[in-house]
Amino acid sequence: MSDTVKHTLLFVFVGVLILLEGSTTFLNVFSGSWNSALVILNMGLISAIMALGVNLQWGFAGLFNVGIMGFTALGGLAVVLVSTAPTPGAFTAGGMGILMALVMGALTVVGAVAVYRFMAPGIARTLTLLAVLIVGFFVYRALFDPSVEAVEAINPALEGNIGGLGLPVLLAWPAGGLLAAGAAWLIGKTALGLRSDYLAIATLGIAEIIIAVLKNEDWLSRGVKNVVGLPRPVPYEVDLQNDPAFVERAASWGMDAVEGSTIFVKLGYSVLFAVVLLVLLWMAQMALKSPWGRMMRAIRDNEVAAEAMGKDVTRRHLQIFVLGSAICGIAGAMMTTLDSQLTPGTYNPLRFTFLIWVMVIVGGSGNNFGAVLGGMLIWFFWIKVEPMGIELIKLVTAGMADGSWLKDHLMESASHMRLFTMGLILLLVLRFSPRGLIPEK
Amino acid sequence: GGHAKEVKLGVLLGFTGPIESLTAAMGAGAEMAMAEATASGKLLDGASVTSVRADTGCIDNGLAVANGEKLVAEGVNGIIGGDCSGVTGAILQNVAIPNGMVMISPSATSPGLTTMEDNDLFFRTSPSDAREGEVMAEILQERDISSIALTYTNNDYGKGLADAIKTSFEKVGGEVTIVAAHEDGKGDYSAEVASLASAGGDILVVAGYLDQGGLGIIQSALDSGAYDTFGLPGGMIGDSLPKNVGSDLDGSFGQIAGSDSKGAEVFAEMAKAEGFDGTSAYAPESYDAAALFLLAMQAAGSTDPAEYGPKIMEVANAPGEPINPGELGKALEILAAGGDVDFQGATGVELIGPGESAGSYREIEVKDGANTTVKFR
Amino acid sequence: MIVVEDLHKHFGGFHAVDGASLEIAKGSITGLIGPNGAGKTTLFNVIAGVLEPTSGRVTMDGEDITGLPPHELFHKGLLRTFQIAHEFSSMTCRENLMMVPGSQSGESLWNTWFGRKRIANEERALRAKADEVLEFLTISHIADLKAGEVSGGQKKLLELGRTMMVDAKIVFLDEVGAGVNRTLLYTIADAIKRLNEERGYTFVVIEHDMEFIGRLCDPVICMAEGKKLAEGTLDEIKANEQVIEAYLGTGLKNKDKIGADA
Amino acid sequence: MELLNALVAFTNFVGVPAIAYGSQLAIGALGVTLVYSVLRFSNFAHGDTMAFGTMVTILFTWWFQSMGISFGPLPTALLALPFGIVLTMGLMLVTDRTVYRFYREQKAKPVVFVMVSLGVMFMMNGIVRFIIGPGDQRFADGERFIIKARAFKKMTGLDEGLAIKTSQGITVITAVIVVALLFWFLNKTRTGKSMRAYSDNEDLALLSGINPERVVMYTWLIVATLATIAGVLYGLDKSFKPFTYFQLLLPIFASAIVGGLGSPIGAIAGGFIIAFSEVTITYAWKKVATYVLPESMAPDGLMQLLSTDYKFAVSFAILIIVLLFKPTGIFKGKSV
Amino acid sequence: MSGNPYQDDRGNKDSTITNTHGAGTMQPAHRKSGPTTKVEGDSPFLIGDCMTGGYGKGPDILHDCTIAVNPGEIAVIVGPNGAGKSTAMKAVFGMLNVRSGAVRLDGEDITQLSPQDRVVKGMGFVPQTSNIFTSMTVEENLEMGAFIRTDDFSDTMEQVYHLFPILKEKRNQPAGELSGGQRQQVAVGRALMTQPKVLMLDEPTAGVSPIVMDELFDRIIEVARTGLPILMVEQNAKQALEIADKGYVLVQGRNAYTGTGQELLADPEVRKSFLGG
Ligand SMILES: Nc1ncnc2c1ncn2[C@@H]1O[C@H](COP(=O)(O)OP(=O)(O)OP(=O)(O)O)[C@@H](O)[C@H]1O
Ligand SMILES: Nc1ncnc2c1ncn2[C@@H]1O[C@H](COP(=O)(O)OP(=O)(O)OP(=O)(O)O)[C@@H](O)[C@H]1O
Ligand SMILES: CC(C)C[C@H](N)C(=O)O
Ligand SMILES: [Mg+2]
Ligand SMILES: [Mg+2]
Repeated sequence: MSDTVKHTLLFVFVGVLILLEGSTTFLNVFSGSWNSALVILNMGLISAIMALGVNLQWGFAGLFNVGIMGFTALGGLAVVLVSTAPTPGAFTAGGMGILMALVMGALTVVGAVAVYRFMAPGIARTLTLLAVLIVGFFVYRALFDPSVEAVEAINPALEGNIGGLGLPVLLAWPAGGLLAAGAAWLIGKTALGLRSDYLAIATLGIAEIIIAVLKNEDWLSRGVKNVVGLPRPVPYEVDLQNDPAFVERAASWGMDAVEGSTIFVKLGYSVLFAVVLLVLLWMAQMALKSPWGRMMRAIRDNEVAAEAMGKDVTRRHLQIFVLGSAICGIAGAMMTTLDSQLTPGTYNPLRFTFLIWVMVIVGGSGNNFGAVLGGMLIWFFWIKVEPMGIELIKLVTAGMADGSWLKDHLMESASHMRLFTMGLILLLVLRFSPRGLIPEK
Repeated sequence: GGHAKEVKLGVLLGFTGPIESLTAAMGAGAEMAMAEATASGKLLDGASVTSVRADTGCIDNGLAVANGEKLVAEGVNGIIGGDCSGVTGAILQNVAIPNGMVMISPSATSPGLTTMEDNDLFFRTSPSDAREGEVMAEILQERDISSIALTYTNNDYGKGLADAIKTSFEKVGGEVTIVAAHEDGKGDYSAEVASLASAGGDILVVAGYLDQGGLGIIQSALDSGAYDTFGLPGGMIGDSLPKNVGSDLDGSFGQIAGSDSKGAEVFAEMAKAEGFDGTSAYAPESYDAAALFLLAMQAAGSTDPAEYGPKIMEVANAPGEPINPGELGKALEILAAGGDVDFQGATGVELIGPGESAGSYREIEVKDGANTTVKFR
Repeated sequence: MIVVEDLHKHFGGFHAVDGASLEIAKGSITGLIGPNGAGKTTLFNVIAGVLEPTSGRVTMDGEDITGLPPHELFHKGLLRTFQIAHEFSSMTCRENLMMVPGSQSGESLWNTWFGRKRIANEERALRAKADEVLEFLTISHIADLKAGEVSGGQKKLLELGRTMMVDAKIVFLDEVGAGVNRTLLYTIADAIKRLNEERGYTFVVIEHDMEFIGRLCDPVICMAEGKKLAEGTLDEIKANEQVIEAYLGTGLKNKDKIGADA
Repeated sequence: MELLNALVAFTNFVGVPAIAYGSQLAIGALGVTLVYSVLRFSNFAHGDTMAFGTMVTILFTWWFQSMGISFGPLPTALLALPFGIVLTMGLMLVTDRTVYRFYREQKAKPVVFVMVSLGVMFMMNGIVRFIIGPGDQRFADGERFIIKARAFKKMTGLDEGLAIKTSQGITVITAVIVVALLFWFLNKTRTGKSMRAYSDNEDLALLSGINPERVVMYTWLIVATLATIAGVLYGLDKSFKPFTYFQLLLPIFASAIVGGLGSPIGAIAGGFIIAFSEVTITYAWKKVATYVLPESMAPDGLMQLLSTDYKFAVSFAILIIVLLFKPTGIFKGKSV
Repeated sequence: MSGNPYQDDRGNKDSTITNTHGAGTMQPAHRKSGPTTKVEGDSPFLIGDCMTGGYGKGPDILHDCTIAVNPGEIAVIVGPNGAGKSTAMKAVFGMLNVRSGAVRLDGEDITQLSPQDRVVKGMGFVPQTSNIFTSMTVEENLEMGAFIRTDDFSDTMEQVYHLFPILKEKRNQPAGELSGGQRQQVAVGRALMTQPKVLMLDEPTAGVSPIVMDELFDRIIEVARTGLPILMVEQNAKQALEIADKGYVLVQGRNAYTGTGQELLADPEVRKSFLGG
């Protein structure tokens, strides 16, 4: 069996899984609902995009990013900032002040860096540095605190944030990419420039910091109070259900209006996501097969030699880190759009960083198609391992007396099978197919 | 007799994730109501109720929505859940509303959900935190407390509640010296307690969860001698708190949703018989949520959400025969006969406005290492 | 061509390069010798931009190049090879050569999506050039092998070949000889000579093998303790007392005793 | 007097808790650093190893308690600790046999080990929840305090109290003992030296007749011990919950890296730096200032640099700043 | 990339997660030792006899290759790069699966022994590169050399210090801070601490300056004079063959020429092809 055939079959396999999910209730593992199948498909597509971004960083450049969660969250933030309606009065009340404070903060940092660069080392420099930082910090706080208070005082139960620009939500996707790219640039600039590479811990930490900011800066996106009811790029089901033309069309497909509308809306998302995925995939493939890809491979093979051959390794690393993170940001924005809400409390490294890593490794690092496959497949398992686990435990406990302590305990614990199984899949793949399901050629 | 039907209720809670320790009892509470109704044999001519559990992860929107879809696909007639306000909003918008499915959440208390567009499909058996803030301010004032330090669990519940307490308390002239968040599940709270202690205040109000960060904060504050009296909102009321902390907690006080009903006690008894902790946070609310579904279905004579949905408010509120936990059979009978019930349940259910618990509260004081009810508000 | 003025490189309190000043003439093959730890490699690394100097100045054709990173030096025509061959092991030998030229339009992401025609043309030219270089080095037959899978000597030739893909002005060679079989080493020496004569490359060579130095280098610079100790033809150097004491030594003392007791 | 009050307030709310927390982080970081230097990868499963060890100890504690065994004023968990350690050692050895050894034989690159440890992390995460459930578990018993705040006030007549918990005392004492033992072991014993040799140069260690598998085994045994001790101390002082232990991974890594990955002293220093920075940078200095400053200058505000919401952010910011200036950590760790 | 997929780290150098410092590359052929057998008859002290084998499951690199050394002798292996010189050394030391042929030491067939057990049997090996523990002091390096010894080794240490006086001066300094030549002395000293019955050196003089090389050769001769057989690989073939009692020229894993050092030096074919004329 040639590799192409094998890899196509793998994709077909994922497709079949999703089709089964939609059409049968075999063994209680599948739900037999097209809605459910589409929900899995949609998040699968988003996961595939994230995996693509991470694969760009890891597969092509060996950059170990464990802060995927942070970039995803920034994408989500972009949706709020771009697509929600502006909060009346917020900008005049405190928005200006906040902006000024942020500029002030940035100036302080720039100033400190300048002092560090241009003064000769010694006590004088240390003191000046401290003075700049301390004065800058207090000026920043003096500007920042009252403005924030003013913004947060505006109708706190519903708003209390500076609101967004009221633009179409689709614009938020590239905006999410840009926001994530900006953050990645800052991280990359500091971490990649260090003599030893400290990208992993920097990304791990900064992702936590980003989440902390999202959770606690209420003026920005209501913090843990969440922003709900974000606009959608697709029609609302209820509107469709009330639209006679649609009801008729649904009937012609042999569905009632409710089912028809829910499926229609989800398909709408699927199409949008698939388009984004395909465009990104095409771009990644083209880049990979060009002299750019060759240069990246050379850098990966031997940084020192690549540097000596005139390749600016740090810049290229920065470039690919920013690109990969931007893709995660786009995916994050898409995910928030799909959820219609931003809930900073839901970002958790196990789910948003480590799970993506499982996808990339299982799929096949260094291969764009592998990443996409991994994203879809692992997402499917993430959702489906629980029912599988329950069935399995039912099987195991079939012989035990009802109500026995062990049986109850096992049944209750079934949902923890998910983590266990993800670990197991990862270990099995690493052991028996260390290059992933679709290896780099 | 007759044509035995099957009623399926989805239980969509965070069985894994940050509140995984609460959800076991919540699920059991809901299922107890189902078992009770089935056993009575009076529901819709002897229909039996089965529960279909699914996980929200509490914080995982993707998982929660996927599982919500799964429940709908399995043909549930209603969904008990979600638990945390964040995922609840996501399920509501992406599953319940599009599918016209009714959801009753036992525990999502964020004020934001009050105003969310819900097509009359969303109810909750817990009150919005906005109301609790007012009640707490009242209690504080009556106890001549002029300044408090305030800490909250860093989610929409904690934050919303803290905001509400702060606003209400300041309105009645009190001073809030500091408002500091704490993260659940982090374990170490020295930094928070250090700051809370430094800020000062007559008491420390802990808007958290009793076996999560809230307990950690209290423990740590007591240990270091920072505070010895605590204000305890609903998330902190439960037998496990005085049990865990010991006599040092005596004198602390608070409030929890609940009316002058003996429902909670009855429920706790029933739960004990079933082998779970009935005082665990939101377990009573879960029982009530499940019961409301079944009563509304009975009243409408249908398991179609579109038909029984409008009945929920009816069965929950007066007029009618008050119904306590354990009396579902009786209620079903009354309803079958065309009568009217006023479901009280384990929490003194009273749904107001957009379908959330009205918010009568029990004022609690810890005496001799146990929560005692002082009065009702 | 290259002038090093009072260069210092300190590691903590240790002065690896301690005020070295030297000049490298255009078109020469300069040998750099000196005891272990004399600071040769460090000097090399400072000139080639791998390390930042503590103080001092390096100029190339009058232009100050102190502290420029390696990739910028590359674009100025300063290339280096490595003591241990640094091939790109997962790429074919041809690709190893093709990746070298700077400012390929295909290295810009934008062009990979929207300038594909131009890239194709450039690639064709590059390929021809690479094949030409392989020919020159008499290793055409390994063009499509992965560079990780060819012999050590071929890797070294490949290293040299990379310098031929662009118009190098000066090439630094760090201990090409260590661990290389002498016969092969002299083949490489011939290649170096040809490059020097035919293409006018300037070479700087670090080496401990006096025979190799003798075949190739004029002048020879001897370093010790971070400074230049002596400079001249190899014969002059060999006669220098200080160099003998610090570096060359006077030969084996025990040579005759071997086998006597066995 | 006022100064004394300020000092006591500071010690009580910052000093004592930070020292205890710092010791717990330090022992955790020692485990991470040991795996990093001897087995050469960052062990993402360390937090879950701690959880496993603590879980076993808790189960034994419960069993002892149910049999009426107690340890006088000290927590019963200390009696159960050896059992926890032994079982965790067993788990580590089984994991090593079934998982890691294969990759060692393949001479796999450290990054591959990191990925593998990710898989182990997921699995252990599941196993611990499977056995003890996801909930909060308290298992501290015995006398809770060495000094109580109220008693201290009465004793000294100061306005401020000082409280020291038994668990804090035990933590610090255990930490000192563990660290001293570890240093003695690594620097003075033959096995310890062979571990250092292996970590320095694997091939040469082999050529010196050192059995690599034995070194690896000892490493896992020590790591299991350290992880269990750190986990139990943390659990005694606070409480046990699987998710908390997973999250501990972050401050523990931060500690190990700030101090210098691969350096045992660094791990200890790092633990204290992270603990103290978390507490002090977000500390509200109001109380201390009120005592120290004359009344007229008493502060209105909280005098807080950053709100406590950012305490985790603070430790990472410090981490990044330290790395900017000292790329290999405070005590030169084993990095390029 | 090529070869073992487990060894693909995609160029990652992030030192917060990986530590390549001191990672080994050697793959011992036997993890557990098999039996040894006494061999009858006359045989050199150490001999790798007709060895054929390669790395892992890869192709054979050695083909019927024989190398041997007797007490008091210095045997030198030379040959082009990639000929299999280091591989032959590793095969003798059990770092490589010998598919046919045998290794015998002191009248005992040790083909099935693990490298650790060969150390116990009295074989000392100094690899070509990274042959000291850089983070440990000179003295600790020597102690590690005596790791397998259970007796008191302070005498041996004195002897080593006597042989390499500079090491005594620097005994408490981390070996990583020494100069290249000094490091080689530590390496040889470390091997001597085992009190080996035979010493194997892989290119001990690669990259060292002429003066240090002379000194090292001097020391090696001194050691050999004590009766210790020495087997070494050298690229500085001319100097090495001058002091060698026995020389082997390996080409593509096969013995191409064998003879005394002087014979090989005199052979024009050898000079031309392998010694650079
Ligand atoms: N990164 C470093 N940190 C500390 N010391 C260093 C570093 N790099 C080199 N040195 C020291 O600087 C001195 C000069 O080293 P260098 O490598 O330049 O010597 P060399 O002349 O190339 O010697 P050799 O002929 O052995 O290669 C040595 O003593 C070495 O130990
Ligand atoms: N670990 C290994 N795995 C697979 N092949 C190897 C390994 N090490 C060496 N080889 C191959 O074995 C052959 C002989 O290598 P070896 O190192 O023995 O050569 P050598 O004679 O010592 O050369 P040099 O003089 O360059 O050190 C080479 O083709 C090499 O590519
Ligand atoms: C179960 C609780 C964590 C739910 C909480 N009251 C909320 O609204 O999020
Ligand atoms: Mg050098
Ligand atoms: Mg070799």
